[in-house]
Amino acid sequence: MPEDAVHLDEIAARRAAEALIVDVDGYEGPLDVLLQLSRTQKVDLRQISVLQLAEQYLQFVDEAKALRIELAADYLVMAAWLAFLKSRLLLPPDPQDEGPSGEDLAAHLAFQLERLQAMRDVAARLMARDQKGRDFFPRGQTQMVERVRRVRYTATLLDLTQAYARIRTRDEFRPYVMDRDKVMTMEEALDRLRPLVGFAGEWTDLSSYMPDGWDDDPVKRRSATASHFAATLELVKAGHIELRQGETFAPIELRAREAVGD
Amino acid sequence: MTDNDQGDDAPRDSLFEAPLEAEQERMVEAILFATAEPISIPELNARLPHGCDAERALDALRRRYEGRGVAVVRVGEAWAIRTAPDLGYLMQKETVETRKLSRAAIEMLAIIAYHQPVTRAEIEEIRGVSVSRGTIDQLLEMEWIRFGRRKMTPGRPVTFVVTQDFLDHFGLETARDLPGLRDLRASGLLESRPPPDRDTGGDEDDEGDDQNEMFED
Amino acid sequence: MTDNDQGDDAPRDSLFEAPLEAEQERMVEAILFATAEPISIPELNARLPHGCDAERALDALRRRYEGRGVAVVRVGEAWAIRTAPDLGYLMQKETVETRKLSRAAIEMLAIIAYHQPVTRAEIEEIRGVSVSRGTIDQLLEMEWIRFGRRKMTPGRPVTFVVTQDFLDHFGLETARDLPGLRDLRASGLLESRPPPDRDTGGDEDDEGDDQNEMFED
Repeated sequence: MPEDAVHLDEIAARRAAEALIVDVDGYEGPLDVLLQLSRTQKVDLRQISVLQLAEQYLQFVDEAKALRIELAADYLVMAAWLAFLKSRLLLPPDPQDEGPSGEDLAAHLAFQLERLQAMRDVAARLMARDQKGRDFFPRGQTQMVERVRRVRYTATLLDLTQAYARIRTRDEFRPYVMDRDKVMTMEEALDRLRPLVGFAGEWTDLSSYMPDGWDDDPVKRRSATASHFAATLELVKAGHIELRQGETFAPIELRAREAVGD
Repeated sequence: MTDNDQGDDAPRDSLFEAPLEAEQERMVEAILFATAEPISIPELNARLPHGCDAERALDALRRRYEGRGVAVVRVGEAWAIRTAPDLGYLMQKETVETRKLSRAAIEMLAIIAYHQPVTRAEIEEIRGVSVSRGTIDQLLEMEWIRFGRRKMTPGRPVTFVVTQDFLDHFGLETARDLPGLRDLRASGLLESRPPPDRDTGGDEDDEGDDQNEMFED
Repeated sequence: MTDNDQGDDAPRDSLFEAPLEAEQERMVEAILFATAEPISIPELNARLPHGCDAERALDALRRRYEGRGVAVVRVGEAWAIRTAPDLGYLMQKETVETRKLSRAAIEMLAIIAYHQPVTRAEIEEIRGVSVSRGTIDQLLEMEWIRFGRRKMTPGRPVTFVVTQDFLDHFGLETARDLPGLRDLRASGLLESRPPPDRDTGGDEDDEGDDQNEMFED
């Protein structure tokens, strides 16, 4: 029914007006209020009358005061600024004044309102998009990617040559020190061999006479080999044993020389 | 012994010869299916055998899945597989309750998305109110926004930009695909326009350049 | 959360007519992709619009994925999409950390490079310290050294030589190109030693032949 409709419209308008005033907390600051007020002009924001808007806002502040609603400082700052803008827009421009014209200020305010409205519009469009977890979905059964850490070693050619030069020159630059604990003298070897060779009835590899513990370290092994070999030569000279070697680098073998003595 | 040697040589060859294209497509398919996160092309190439071309394989894969129940989608500089949006109603069990964003947070998110890189002061200027720390924190925590590089303006303020997660969440290939972006730019509403009572120096241009860079097409 | 609810959310048509088979396949594909757990056929049917045949759709989907990078597989009484077994290796992400070779290793490597083919005992003799098994293994694993021919000396010890990988890494064509080798020799730092590889012949021959075959280059 048309009568009812009109009635409802009026109620809605009154409620909106009340809400506008009472529910200041519902606004996000003066710019938000201005944007709401601008809607009552029912024109494109680009054609908005800033002067009319300023008056609407000032009225809004007055009404809030009448209802003894405490307005935050920034609402009052905006009211003061709009009152200033209003006077600028109404009075003819002062040629002495170097500041921006009332039109410039009004244009900027209109721009701000249009921009804020545009941001609200796109925010709504953004939220209306298909959203992950609501409209489309990622993989449900994900597979862990196993992380394998691999260490890669590297060296430069310089490292290599320097290392080699270091090895080859090490002995030359080292002051001569006898490393007693790694050296076996011929006398020591003789003392070890003398009681042992008597049992060598058959050809036995010289290396089998090496003392325990001298085989691991190459320096010690070399020293022991050399001293034992020298000791066997001494024993040959003394006529206790004989030596033989099959060929170059073949094992050196020794045997007690009792048969000759007989 | 000899057979064995040949067997060892075979995989060696494949180190120098890239797998067939169809095989590369299979590999990209397997990698994308295994994760919920978008994967970048360099990352894909790093995981594929030497000599593969992830970009080409992706292209083939994307065409293969056209019109299917899942789709290969681009998310910023990365790629992911997502269910087709028209089938969302079948996934009630999978629906994730997202934290309700306040109106202020949604507005701020839109401002950051459309104006990025944007400073806190610029957000405040656009909204006409000061930005609450909690709102920024919430968006940062959701990983929908992050800090961008500092502006070359006095004070070198930090900026905010939207993230790959943001693009992923809203099904955007790039920030250029934001709804209505073109119109907003055409109408000049994304230009940084300081109030007329302030000095309008050269700073303005710099800011404009930053923005253009972000949305370069 | 009854079947009825789901039916209401589905497109209107589905209340009266089951979706086309291709569409059912898409649906099953999306559900299998997005579920966190494998899903059984009764469960699938419960989630699909009324009149769908999950078993048949699943069968079609399974055939569609044959030979692809992922496969529709049966897990007990349920179904899931899984990476194709032959592509499992792609699910590893290798991070490579580069470290300098230890001093012992670089020295040993240098000796092998300058003296190859060289036995372990010879390396020990030159370095003046015993060679640790670990260092040899490390160089072998890096494929910078390999076994060369056995020496024709008593015990027929194995020798070590450097590999093509070694030459590639150091940008050398042959080991002869090692810088400073001539300089070192000229300065008397590299005294030539009597070549010990004279054939010894004799009883070890049979065994030796076998081994030569093994280490043939």
